[in-house]
This record gives sequence, C-alpha cells and structure tokens, in this order.
Amino acid sequence: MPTPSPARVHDVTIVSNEPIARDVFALRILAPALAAALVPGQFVNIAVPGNAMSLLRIPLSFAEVDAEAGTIDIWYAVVGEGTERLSRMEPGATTTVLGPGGHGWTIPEGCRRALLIAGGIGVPPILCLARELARRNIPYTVCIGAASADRLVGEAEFEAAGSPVISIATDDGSAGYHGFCTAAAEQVLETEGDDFDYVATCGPEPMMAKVAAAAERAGVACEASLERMMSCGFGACATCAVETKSGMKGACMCGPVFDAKEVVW
Amino acid sequence: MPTPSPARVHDVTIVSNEPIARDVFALRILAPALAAALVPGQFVNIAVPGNAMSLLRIPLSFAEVDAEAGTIDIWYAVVGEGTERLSRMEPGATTTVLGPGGHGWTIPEGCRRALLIAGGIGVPPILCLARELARRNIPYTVCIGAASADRLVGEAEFEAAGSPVISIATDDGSAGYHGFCTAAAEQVLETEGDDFDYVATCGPEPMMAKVAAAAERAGVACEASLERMMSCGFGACATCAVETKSGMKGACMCGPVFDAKEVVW
Amino acid sequence: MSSVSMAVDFAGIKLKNPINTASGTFGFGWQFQNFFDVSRLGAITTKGCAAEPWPGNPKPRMTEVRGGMMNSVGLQNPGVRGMVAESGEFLADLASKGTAVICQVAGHSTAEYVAALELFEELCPWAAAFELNVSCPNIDQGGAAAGSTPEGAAEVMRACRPITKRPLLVKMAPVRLPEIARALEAEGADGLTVINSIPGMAIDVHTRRSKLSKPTGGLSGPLLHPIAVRMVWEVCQAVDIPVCGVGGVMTGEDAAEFILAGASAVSVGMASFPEPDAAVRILAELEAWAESQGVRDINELIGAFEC
Amino acid sequence: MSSVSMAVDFAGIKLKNPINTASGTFGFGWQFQNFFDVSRLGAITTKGCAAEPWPGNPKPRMTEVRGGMMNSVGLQNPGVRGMVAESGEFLADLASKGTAVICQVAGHSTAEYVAALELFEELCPWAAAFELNVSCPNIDQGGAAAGSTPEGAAEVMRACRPITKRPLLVKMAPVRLPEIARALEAEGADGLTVINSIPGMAIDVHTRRSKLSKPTGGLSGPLLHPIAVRMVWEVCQAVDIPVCGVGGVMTGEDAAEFILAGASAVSVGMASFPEPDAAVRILAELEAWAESQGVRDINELIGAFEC
Ligand SMILES: Cc1cc2nc3c(=O)[nH]c(=O)nc-3n(C[C@H](O)[C@H](O)[C@H](O)COP(=O)(O)OP(=O)(O)OC[C@H]3O[C@@H](n4cnc5c(N)ncnc54)[C@H](O)[C@@H]3O)c2cc1C
Ligand SMILES: Cc1cc2nc3c(=O)[nH]c(=O)nc-3n(C[C@H](O)[C@H](O)[C@H](O)COP(=O)(O)OP(=O)(O)OC[C@H]3O[C@@H](n4cnc5c(N)ncnc54)[C@H](O)[C@@H]3O)c2cc1C
Ligand SMILES: Cc1cc2nc3c(=O)[nH]c(=O)nc-3n(C[C@H](O)[C@H](O)[C@H](O)COP(=O)(O)O)c2cc1C
Ligand SMILES: Cc1cc2nc3c(=O)[nH]c(=O)nc-3n(C[C@H](O)[C@H](O)[C@H](O)COP(=O)(O)O)c2cc1C
Ligand code: FES
Ligand code: FES
Repeated sequence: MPTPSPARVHDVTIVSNEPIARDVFALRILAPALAAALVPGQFVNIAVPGNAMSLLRIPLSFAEVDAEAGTIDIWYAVVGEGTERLSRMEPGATTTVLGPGGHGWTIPEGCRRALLIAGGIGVPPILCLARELARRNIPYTVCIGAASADRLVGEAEFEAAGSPVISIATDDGSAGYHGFCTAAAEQVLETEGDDFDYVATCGPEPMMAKVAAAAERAGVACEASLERMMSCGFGACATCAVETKSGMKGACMCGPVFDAKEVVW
Repeated sequence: MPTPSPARVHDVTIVSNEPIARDVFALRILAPALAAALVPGQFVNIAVPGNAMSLLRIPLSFAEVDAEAGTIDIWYAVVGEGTERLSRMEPGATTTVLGPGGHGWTIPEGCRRALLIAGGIGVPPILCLARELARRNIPYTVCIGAASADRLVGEAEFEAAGSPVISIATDDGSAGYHGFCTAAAEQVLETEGDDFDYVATCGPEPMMAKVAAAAERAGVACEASLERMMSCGFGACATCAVETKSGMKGACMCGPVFDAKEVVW
Repeated sequence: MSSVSMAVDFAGIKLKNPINTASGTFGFGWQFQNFFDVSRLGAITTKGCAAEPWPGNPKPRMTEVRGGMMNSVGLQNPGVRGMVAESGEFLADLASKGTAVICQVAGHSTAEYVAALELFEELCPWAAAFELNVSCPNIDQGGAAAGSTPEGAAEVMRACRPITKRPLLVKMAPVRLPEIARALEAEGADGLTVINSIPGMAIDVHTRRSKLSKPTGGLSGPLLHPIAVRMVWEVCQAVDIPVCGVGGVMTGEDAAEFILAGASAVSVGMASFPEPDAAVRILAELEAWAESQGVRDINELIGAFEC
Repeated sequence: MSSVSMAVDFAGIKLKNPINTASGTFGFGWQFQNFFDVSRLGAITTKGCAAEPWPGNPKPRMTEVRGGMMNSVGLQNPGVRGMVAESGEFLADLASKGTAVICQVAGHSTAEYVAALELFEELCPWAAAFELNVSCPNIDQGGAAAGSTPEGAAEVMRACRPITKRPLLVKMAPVRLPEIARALEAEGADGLTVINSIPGMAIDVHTRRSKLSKPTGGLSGPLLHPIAVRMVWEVCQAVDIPVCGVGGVMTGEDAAEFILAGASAVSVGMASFPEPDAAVRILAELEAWAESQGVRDINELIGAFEC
C-alpha cells in the first residue's frame, strides 16, 4: 500500500492570537506531539469552532515551530468568514488540528546560497525555511512583497533569523520598491544567478510563476509552495490537485511544496 | 386591515439562567419595554445564538413578569438542541426576543373561584395566571402533574402566590398521587364544580383534552394554552394552526390560549 | 442615498427595486407592517389562495432541519373572497404606494386554478400580477403534482392564460426546470419564480415517525440556496422570459447571486420568520453590493455572471 | 459490547455492519488506515475509476457552502490499472478481513463503462461488488448526463450486466428517482446507491465568477440530508432491490433515518474530511440507537418508518 499521510487529529490549545499587521494575525497553538513532527513547508489543518454551517478545516502553514515548548506559530490573513472566526478565538480556547500535512522544502545537498521570495501571506513558510537555512548556516537573501506597508510582515523576523532582507516591494509604493517583489528576484537571478543553488517561493501564483521562470533561466533549482482549496488534507478527496508535467498531483500529499519546474503554471 | 401582531424585536440581556429541576431551567431576561407589554398567557420568541444551522427562534411562555424591574422569568425544559443551547447562555449574554406573542388568559367577569391544572412544563403560564388571580383576590386551587418528583416545578411558587396546591401527581409516584393530575381535576369538577367559574390548563394535549371534557361536563368555562411548532410567531406562516370548531386558527395570534370548547381535541 | 438605480422591470411589472417576498412566508403583507414599512419593497407575493378556503394539513406542520426548515402547511388559505375581505384594503393601499402586489393562485386541478384566477381577476384590481403555484409539495392534487411535468404545467398555463391580461407568473417546482420553463414560455407565461421548496423528509428516530404529519414536507432556507442559484441559471439559459430567484436568501450577497445568474427579481422567504425586517436589510445590502460593483443601474448586473 | 446484531445483507453482499463509505470521499481506503482500522466498516466504496486515467477538472475544484461543500473534481482517477497497482494489495487485504470492497466504475459513454467494468472484473477478484456511477454532476459526458433519464441509465446497465456475476450497483443522480430505479431494477441491477451530489452553483459576487472552475458543482453535506432521506424512501417504495443511503450523514441518527426509510446500508461521505474517523463514530452511534430501540437485530429496523 502507498504511504498514507502521517497526519493525526491533535487536541490543541490557543496560546495567543494577536494582530501583527493589517488583517494579519499571529496565532500560537500548543500541540507538543504535532510540533515534534513538523518540518518547514508542511501545513496543518485547523478546526475553527463557532459556525455549524461551516464544516471543513482551514489549511495553514506555519512560521515557526518550537518543538521543546510544543508550540506552533501560524500567521494568517483574515480573508473570509473562517479566518475571521479564527481571529476571534481567545487564548485558552481548545480545538483540534489535523497534521502534519504534506511535505516540506527540500534544500539541495551542498546548497551554498538560497534566494527566498515571499508575497503577501506567503511569508510564513518562507520564514520557517529561512530559520532552517540559518540553522544549517546556509546564507540566503530574501525579497518580500506586500500589497501595502501596513500588510507587510516578516521583515524583522528575517533579519533576526540571520539575513538582511535585500528587497521589499509594495503594490502601492508605501514601503520599499513600488511594484512587485519579482522584479528584484529576477534581477538577482539574472546578474548573480551563479551564486545561488536554491530558490524558494510562496505567494500569489502569478508571482511564483515569474520566479519559477527566472530560476529556470538562471539554471537554479526552485521550489514553490502552492495553495489549493483543500477538503481533507490527507489525500482522500482530490479537490487539491495541481497540474504538473507528470499529471495531476494532490497539493496536500505531493505538495504543498513542488519542484517549480514540474508545475504547469 | 386586520390587527397585526404588536410584536417587536427587543434587545435583551440574560440576567440569570439556572437549573431548578431535572432538565428544567429558570431564565431571567432583562427587557423593559417587552416586560411592560406582556400579559399572562402570552409568549415570547427568543433567538438563541450559537448554531448557524438552526435559524428559527424558540417560543416560550413565562412564569412571571416584573414590569418595574423590566425582567421576564421563563422556565424551560431542555428537550432538544435549541433548549440545550439556551441552557448554556450565561448571565450578561445578549440576544433578541420577539414579542409579545399571541393573547393570554381571559378570566371571566365576576369569577368566584378558579381551578388550574398544569402538566410538566405547562406550569409557567399557569403560575403567571395564578399570580394574576391572586392580585385580583380570586381564590383558586391548583393541580400539578409531572413525570417524576425531580422534574416537578412550581409547588413552592403556587403556595407563595397565595393558594395551597391541592394535588400533585407524578407518573412514577415519586411525589404525590401516583398517576395523572387529571384525576384530581376531574374529581374536583365532578364534586365541587358549582364552586368554580373558570378552569385553566396547560400541559400535554391529552391531559388538556381530559380537563376540557371534565370542565364541559361540569359546565365551567375552560381555557387551554396550546403548543404548536411555530416558525414566525406573528401570523405570517400558518405552521402553528390549531383545529377549532370554527376552522383552523393560528396558535401564535388566536392563541396560544384557546377557549377549550372551541378546540377540536 | 444610494447612487445606484434599483428599479427593474419584471415580467412587465415596474418594480422600485428587485426585492420581492416568497409566497407563504409573508402572509398578506400587513403582518409585517408593524416591523417595517412594507411599501419599501419592490413587490410582495401573497400566500397561495384557492377559489374556496382550504384547511391545510394536520399538525405538526413544521420541523427545523440543519440549515433550514421543513413545512407541510398544505396551502391553508382563506379563499380568494376571504383574502380580499381581510386583506384587500391593505393590499390596495400598498399597490397605490408603488409596491407591486403579486397574488398567488392555488388549485387542486386545472379547473380550480381557473376558478381561483377568475375570482382574483375580478376582485383584485390592485394586483400587479398573478402567480400560478403548480409546485406546492404538500398537497396531493394540484401543486407539484400538476407542475412537475412539462405537459402538466403547460395544461394549467393554457387554461389560465385567457383569463387575464395582467402578467401571469408561474412558481416552479425544483424538477426538470429547463423543459418545463420552455413549455410555460410557449404557453404565454410572462415570468417564472424559481424555486418552490424542495421535498424532504425528517424522521424522528425514537418514534420512527415523520416529524411532520405527512411523510414528506417542503424544505426552505440556506440549504436550498446553491441548488436554487443553479436552477435559476439553468432556467435563464433556457427561456427569454424573466425569472424571480427564490431559495435561502439570507443576505444581500445571496440576492446578488440570483441577480448575477440572471434573475430580475429576488424573493426573501423564511429569512423573514426569525427576523421580520430581513427583506429591507437584504435590500440595503443588495444596493451596497451594486454600488461596490461600480454600476449606475442594477440592471447592468442582471445575468452578469461570467462563465 | 453491543447486544444488537449489526450484520446486514446488501444486494447479496454480507456486510458485518451497514456502514459504507461514499465514493470519492474515502480515496481507496488506505488513506484512512492511519486514523482507524478500516476493516471495522461493513464496506468501503472506492473512488470512481475509468478504464484509462482521467485528469479531472481545472482548479478551483472545491468551495464551502452553508451546511456543506461543493466540488467539481470531475472524477480524476488513475484508471483501473493504476488503481489496482497502487491500492490493490490494500484492498485485497481489507476484503480478506471481511470488509466488502465496492469498486466504483466511471465512463464517458456506455462503451467506456463496459471497458472499465471488464477491467475491474478481470483485475479485482477481491471486489465484493461494482457500482456504476451514472450520476457524477461534474463531467460533460457520462455520469449524470448518462443517468438522468430512465433510458440512459437502463442503457448503461443493460450493457454492463452481462460482464459480471458479482452484484452490480448503481449510484443514482438526484432526479426522477422512482422511474429510473424501476428501469434499473428491470435491467438487473442488484442494488441502488441514493444519492450522488446535487448540482449547485456558487457565485463570487465580487468577481462575478463561479467559485469553481466550472459554472456548477456537486453539493455534499448535511444540507442534502433531508432531501436524500426523502429520495431513499421514494426509491424503497418503488423497487424491491436494496438501497444504500448517502447524503449528509454526520451522526448515527442521520444513518438511522436512512435505515428507517428502507436503506440496508448507509454511506458516510464528506463527514470523513474534517473528522477522518467519522465513519466508526457513526457506526457506534447507530449501534447505540439500535440498542435504544430494543431490537436484537438491526434488520428489524430497516424500513421500520411508520407513516
Ligand atoms: C497548504 C496551505 C497553506 C496555507 N497557509 C496559509 C497561511 O500560512 N496563512 C494564511 O493566511 N493562509 C494560508 N492558506 C490559505 C488559507 O487556507 C485560506 O485563506 C483560508 O482557508 C480562507 O478561509 P476563509 O473561510 O477565511 O475564506 P473564504 O471565505 O473561504 O475565502 C476567502 C477567499 O480566499 C480564497 N481561499 C480560501 N481558501 C483557500 C485556499 N485553501 N487556498 C487558496 N485560496 C483560498 C477564496 O477563494 C476566497 O477568495 C493556506 C492554504 C493552503 C492550502
Ligand atoms: C406558545 C408556546 C409556549 C411555550 N412555552 C414553553 C415554556 O414555557 N417552557 C418550555 O419548556 N417550553 C415551552 N414551549 C415549547 C418549546 O418551544 C419547545 O420545547 C422548544 O422549541 C424545543 O426546542 P429544541 O430545539 O430544544 O427541541 P427540538 O429538538 O426542536 O425538539 C425536541 C422535542 O420537542 C418538540 N417540540 C419542539 N418545539 C415544539 C413546540 N413549539 N411545541 C411543541 N413541541 C415542540 C419536538 O417535536 C421534539 O419532540 C412552548 C411552545 C410554544 C409554542
Ligand atoms: C411556511 C411556508 C409556507 C409556504 N407556502 C408557500 C405557498 O403558499 N406557495 C408557494 O409557492 N410557496 C410557499 N412556500 C415556499 C416559499 O415561497 C419559497 O419558495 C421557499 O420557502 C424557498 O425560499 P426560502 O428558502 O427563502 O424560504 C412556503 C414556505 C414556507 C416556509
Ligand atoms: C470531493 C468529492 C468527490 C466525490 N467523488 C465521487 C465519485 O467519484 N463518485 C460518486 O459516485 N460520488 C462522488 N462524490 C459524491 C459522494 O459519494 C456522495 O454521494 C455525496 O458527497 C453525498 O454524500 P455526503 O453528503 O455524505 O458527502 C464525491 C463527493 C465529494 C465531496
Ligand atoms: S485535500 Fe483532499 S486530497 Fe488533498
Ligand atoms: S407561527 Fe407563524 S403564523 Fe403562527
């Protein structure tokens, strides 16, 4: 039999749940067994009580895991009814989380330097990867894009994790470069591509497609973390399919991190 | 145009919500404008938040109204999901109540003595009537029936309102007479029927039918408070129809209190 | 003040806005007059009435289900004369204030629909239109039994069409919609109301009996909504006559979905039970949505769904 | 230990209990083996597979709706050979533990159903039965397009019947059920699975586009339940072959309603997504209900609804 998902349903307690930017919250949950199992780039599937009309869990990446403390840090944007409901959960509240989901980043063997490009709420899995790179002493540079300065997250955390953010871009010019963060990434890859062995990206799909194309031109390995509407998160429903060059692949089991060259963008 | 329901949607606050018997709660709500408008035998229609799958209000009678304090006392049995949800509402919580609903008891002019028969959770509207009778100095006797002693409510309150309870009956014999409270009522009406000008009853429909028949035999005016599945509570849906000798009548507008002789039992 | 013009034309009736009420959920209008000024609505549709009064079904007639409710009222009604005696004055006044009064017509047979419509035509000069209910799931003859095949629905329409020059609408059952809609259009229907309650069943597993006095009842509420939107869209593709969307409208966005799917009007149904002024809230939300879409006129949004 | 015997016979298959899983919501079974021992279930029904692999529909394939979800997966499947290569060993083992494996058969045309069923018959000796999916709402040819008329459904059944001696079930679309059920019974169907998702539509009112990549999708979840119970009851009145009830089963009581309405088996569908071991919880609740009804054998409750 093929390998089933290692996911289990874990009881969790909300430790904290606070806004960190416009419509963005940082959620810390206590879930020791799950925290011990997670690797950067995976996701979890959280049940958010309070609306009997809404039955499915919400898939979310995480920005950091503290295996010792047993906590998982999630950053999420409030975009609809479910995340709005999540934003009203108070410390001490309990719920369940299904995970670990999918598989995470694969940092190439002997990687000398990595380029990380995160757009919007794509920051958390990239930040989690950055911390892993830092632990492995692999230098990296980061480009972050956001709609506006007040929605920008992660700058301080990337700096703290060991690398200056080389480029910030906002759609409205309210912080950093006025435009898309792909511009900086494309330039880096064009001019210094040889210095890099790995590109990792998470954000809106058109952004990731551009990054993937630039990485391919520069001949650098590239991974992208994709989002899909997920019903189960453990391979049972096929609602999360990603079109790849070798056919449809479920984002919840074969992703969410994909080899960018394999994805049909 | 016919007279529309005087009901309005009132904002209310839960003052208290405590168990008073097995699966029976006493709920006090603060709703000054509504409290000022209610008369004994009417009902209110309460929205119980917390289950998005459940959309309708719950119709409930009340045991007492304190117009000065602006409070309404409701006694309710936990019989299903909605009343269970209601039982979890905490003091200070807010919701809305639609009311007043329907019309109440009509104590006959010059009434010398009344006989009140309440079964199970039919006690509250009868208790409310008893208090009104006491205010008007009309003596009355009460029969209460319950499934078992631990579900019996109202005994102390009827005594406090001014009349001894002449008869208690429980289905399992755990308090008072072992059997139905209709037995006592039938006996009273048969032997002392001439002393009474008014019979009022609320409880399971077979019980009320027996009381109605006994009252008719004794030639005493009788009113009964009927329950129906109600969708609106103000005359718009026709789900609450009661079959009467002059056709279908909506319980929410023409009831819940009906002339027992008019009802097709 | 909104900057969007909300007036629509529905089956030849000028409505000040697209919000209508679903038959059977709004009484005869006056029941709501204490909660809000009913003349703010584009239209109201009254409870189905037959030529003679009907008693409806035994109790229990209602049960809640997850995401909605189920009823088996069975078209209890005071008959057209009773309705006119009781509510005619209010409805005439409402019509004079520019709210279209759509009178729903019930029957157990084609002859009964004809008889009822003849009475309506004669006694209700204030009625803007009539709606044939060939879709009630809670009566054994007439209703859905009549309107669930193209032939049955067409037969009723054919018999009724000559009786009135006013717009004649048909309330449709949630079955075989495109075919039946085409049959009704061919017989001269001016507009279609889509959909009536979907038949359902709820069993009390302790007593093993139906939670209603009949085995089945008609479902209402949000549970219907995605099904109703699909059906409205299918009917709008199938015919050229206008459609009024009904089913589970609780918010302005629910109404907007019907408009985008092609409906020219939208009826609010059971939402009015727990929240009697739901229809005006929904109207305000629909208006705000239209504004957010940057249009001048709600008509620009009718059928604006992009495949 | 329960005192109620839960074994049932469904279409000639002996099930240790009536709980089955709805095709497309339970993968090929092994996806759940880490959450609970799948061999505790009476049966599982595998995702519909065609003779050749199908890619399914573009994204987005799913959206939540009030009281359920809507999908347009479009029967993505690895083909019968792919399925057997990947999951055959697990399924054979499951069958050996006494859980019936029902393999669902997909096709775009009668010829494709035949081709798929021939492969299944040859490659799946462990399969207890086959289920023809003539009701998928998310494909343009085959599926609901094939099974929504008595003639279409009968044609597929007629062509497939000679291919296997094993029980042949049909997953039915939520339309014209009594007629189609009778047509299928006449063609030799051994059992009917009622119902597949009801087509629905959800429009993003900001973008004016479908929330799925196609205009419509298939609805699942509690919103379907009262409709599905009614349909199961109607089919049970119409035919003598056994029925498996599907639609919105979240609790043992939901399953009990299907049993009372006449179903011999009950499938758990989307309940397994948020709660992977929902099926065993529901089994335990069903058993507790049967006990509370004072019966020795769950068979005493099949069809025990009292009108
Ligand atoms: C593997 C994975 C990891 C994710 N990680 C994060 C994260 O770390 N932080 C975060 O904020 N969000 C993340 N998301 C997205 C998050 O799941 C959705 O934003 C959330 O489910 C929206 O729920 P809602 O009820 O608030 O919004 P809805 O009302 O359901 O939808 C609001 C809008 O968001 C879109 N949307 C909803 N769900 C998804 C989804 N699963 N994928 C893509 N778009 C969606 C809808 O199409 C709609 O436009 C992740 C999604 C996946 C699949
Ligand atoms: C005018 C009126 C006054 C009422 N006053 C009181 C009161 O003072 N105290 C009190 O405890 N209850 C009262 N009830 C009954 C109360 O409304 C129901 O018990 C309540 O709605 C049940 O809701 P639920 O969701 O908990 O139960 P559900 O799960 O909906 O039902 C549980 C059981 O109760 C029955 N039931 C539900 N609603 C009603 C109803 N409206 N009438 C009759 N049976 C029903 C159901 O058939 C079922 O058997 C009154 C009802 C009416 C119509
Ligand atoms: C209590 C009740 C009574 C109804 N009576 C009628 C009726 O007389 N005629 C009719 O066409 N539809 C009737 N309906 C159906 C509604 O008009 C409407 O089609 C259905 O409720 C779906 O809309 P909703 O979900 O917004 O309520 C009734 C619905 C309810 C809940
Ligand atoms: C994601 C998804 C995929 C489905 N795929 C299939 C399928 O391949 N074949 C089928 O007959 N039904 C399929 N269905 C329908 C289910 O089997 C079931 O009939 C429906 O979901 C109603 O049951 P539920 O409400 O318990 O989920 C699918 C449903 C879902 C949610
Ligand atoms: S989310 Fe269900 S298979 Fe991926
Ligand atoms: S509850 Fe609606 S008319 Fe009485």
